[in-house]
Amino acid sequence: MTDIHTLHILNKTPEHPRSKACRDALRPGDALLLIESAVLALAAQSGPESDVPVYALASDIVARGLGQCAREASLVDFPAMVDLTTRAQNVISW
Amino acid sequence: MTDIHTLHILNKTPEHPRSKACRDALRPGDALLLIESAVLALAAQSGPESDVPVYALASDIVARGLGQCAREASLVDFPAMVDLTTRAQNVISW
Amino acid sequence: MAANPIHSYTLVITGAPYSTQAPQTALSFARAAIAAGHTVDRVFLYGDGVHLASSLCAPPSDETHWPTEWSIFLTDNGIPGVACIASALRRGLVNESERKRYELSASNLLKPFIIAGLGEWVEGNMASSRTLYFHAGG
Amino acid sequence: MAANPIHSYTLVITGAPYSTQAPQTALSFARAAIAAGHTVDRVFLYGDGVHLASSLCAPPSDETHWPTEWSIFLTDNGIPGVACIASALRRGLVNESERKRYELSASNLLKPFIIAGLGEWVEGNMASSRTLYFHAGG
Amino acid sequence: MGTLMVIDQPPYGIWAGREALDMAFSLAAFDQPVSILFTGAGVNWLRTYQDTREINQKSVEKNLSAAPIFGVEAMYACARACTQYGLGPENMVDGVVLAENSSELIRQHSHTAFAG
Amino acid sequence: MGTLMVIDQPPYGIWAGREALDMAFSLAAFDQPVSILFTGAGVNWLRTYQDTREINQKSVEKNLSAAPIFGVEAMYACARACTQYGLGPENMVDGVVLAENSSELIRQHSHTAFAG
Repeated sequence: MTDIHTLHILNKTPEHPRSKACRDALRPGDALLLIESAVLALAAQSGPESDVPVYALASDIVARGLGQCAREASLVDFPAMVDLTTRAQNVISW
Repeated sequence: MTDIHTLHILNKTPEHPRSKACRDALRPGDALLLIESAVLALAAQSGPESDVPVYALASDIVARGLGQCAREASLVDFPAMVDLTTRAQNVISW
Repeated sequence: MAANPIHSYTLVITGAPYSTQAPQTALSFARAAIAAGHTVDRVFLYGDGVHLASSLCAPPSDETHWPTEWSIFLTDNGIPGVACIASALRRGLVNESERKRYELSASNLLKPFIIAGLGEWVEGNMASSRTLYFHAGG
Repeated sequence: MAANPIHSYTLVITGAPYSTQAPQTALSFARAAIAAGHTVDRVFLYGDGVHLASSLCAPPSDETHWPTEWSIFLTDNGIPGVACIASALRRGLVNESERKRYELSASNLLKPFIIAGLGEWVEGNMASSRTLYFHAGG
Repeated sequence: MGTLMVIDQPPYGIWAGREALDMAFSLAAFDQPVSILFTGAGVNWLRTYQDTREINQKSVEKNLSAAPIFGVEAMYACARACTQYGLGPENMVDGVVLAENSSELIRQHSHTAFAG
Repeated sequence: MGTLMVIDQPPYGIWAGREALDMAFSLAAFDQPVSILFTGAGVNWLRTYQDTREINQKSVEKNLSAAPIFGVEAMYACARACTQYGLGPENMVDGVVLAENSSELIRQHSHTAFAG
């Protein structure tokens, strides 16, 4: 059932040094979940082009007025976030 | 007596976004004082080449084992830091 | 969802309420995990996260009271909430026995939180199938 | 140094002890300012900085007790220490009158700190010749 | 030329930006000249259609719209940061002045302060 | 392959790196396999001749030297970050392994954790 190798949960803005480290760590088979301030990456020019599936917490997107920018990510609610953590072999909170 | 226009006090690592904003804000007549984590800039490759005088808190440098790297800055103690703030027309804590 | 195996979680919160979003994200996650039939073995507060266990927060009445929300959730679901003792003592969060030991004027640990060592985190790591961290953003 | 004009300072601390170096840098600065003949009009704690005014911190005995150090310094020099009321109430720092108003179990404000509004910061800005901020690093 | 409060922290994920707004409003309430500069991730405070109900925080969008009424002299947004975050007239709250050179703006104020 | 504690915060200016070390030592004390990766500004924890008396904090240099004795399996330092901060064999505490590829290291561990 663990079809995701590592689920990377990122909660920091694209400017934060740890965001870059997170992007560097993505590998085929992984997934990226943007929460809190990290959803701002969807509005940023240097958006999250990535070879892995990108998810983003809908509540954080709506709070920041980013509904229209969210095309590059699959929006998830908390039940779906829980589901993602069960599907991943490892979870890293950046 | 205010021979410094703006004294910029920086306490963040070179990776921190605010460090770059601080560097961008430096103008002739200003001075830069590195304290706390900002003294690590003296060890970094992309060191603080700058057109303005650079000062650094000696206690923070010694704590971080950076005694040998400190050639690019004038080391100051707290009395000298106080003196710098009196010589500046404006002080910005980044 | 029913086909999924049941998981057990240890949740670690290192961000303080009213400084970071960590406690609120963690609470929404914990509620969803329970609702999906999973278990939360324990919640471990570390670093600035220990402030979530303060009994003395008084936010404006139109803002969510995160310590109270967490307290109710933990109590209703019988989940242990543990504040790291080293983080807590440095940051001014004490229970009755620490109050006496350090001769302090009061205690301020919110029920049902308890104060214990990092061993609780290590044990959670081993016992739970997933350990999740909720850090300060920024 | 004697030729320098005398300055008055308002110091604003926004970083918490045992999370940031801000309170310790600010204290060394304040001591040096006083030693040089300047005055410190007041110290204003804002945001996470309010934790410096907790009476319940119990760091290990071989670590500096920053709230106590600050308390002694303020008292010895007759300097007002003010914690912002909005920051303090959210973060679980209350005096006796707030304890009563919000029906809390205890108060934890360290002497000689008082709790007051942002007006104290505004007034400091106007009255002092220099306002300095001590933020979280990182 | 008064105080420039600088907000470079993103909205809602951390509290420091909100507390910087409170500082600006407080200066204005005491009739002190104050402007606000949004820069870096902080420009995201200025986006329209913020709906914070599901994260259980108060939206600041209305506060920002009311800033001139409360006596805040100007709200500036770093033009480069707006470009970076895809903010333009169509999705930004009213009354914001784009600042092509934030450093120059800082230089024009006698006090510059961050909230954390 | 056990837990990898990642320390990317600078020493002494903020507490999170110190608290990450405590987490690593705690895992080791309970006989759990743990290694530490220093990266970004965190590599500066590894510099020799740290003298923290004047900032009134405890130095961690001795703790780090004792890490193998306490059961920490390995201490890695991101090679790129070491270059960036001018750290080499001549000014780094003993027993550190340079990691050319931090991401690969993360992949080799079953748990990766930050302290904050």
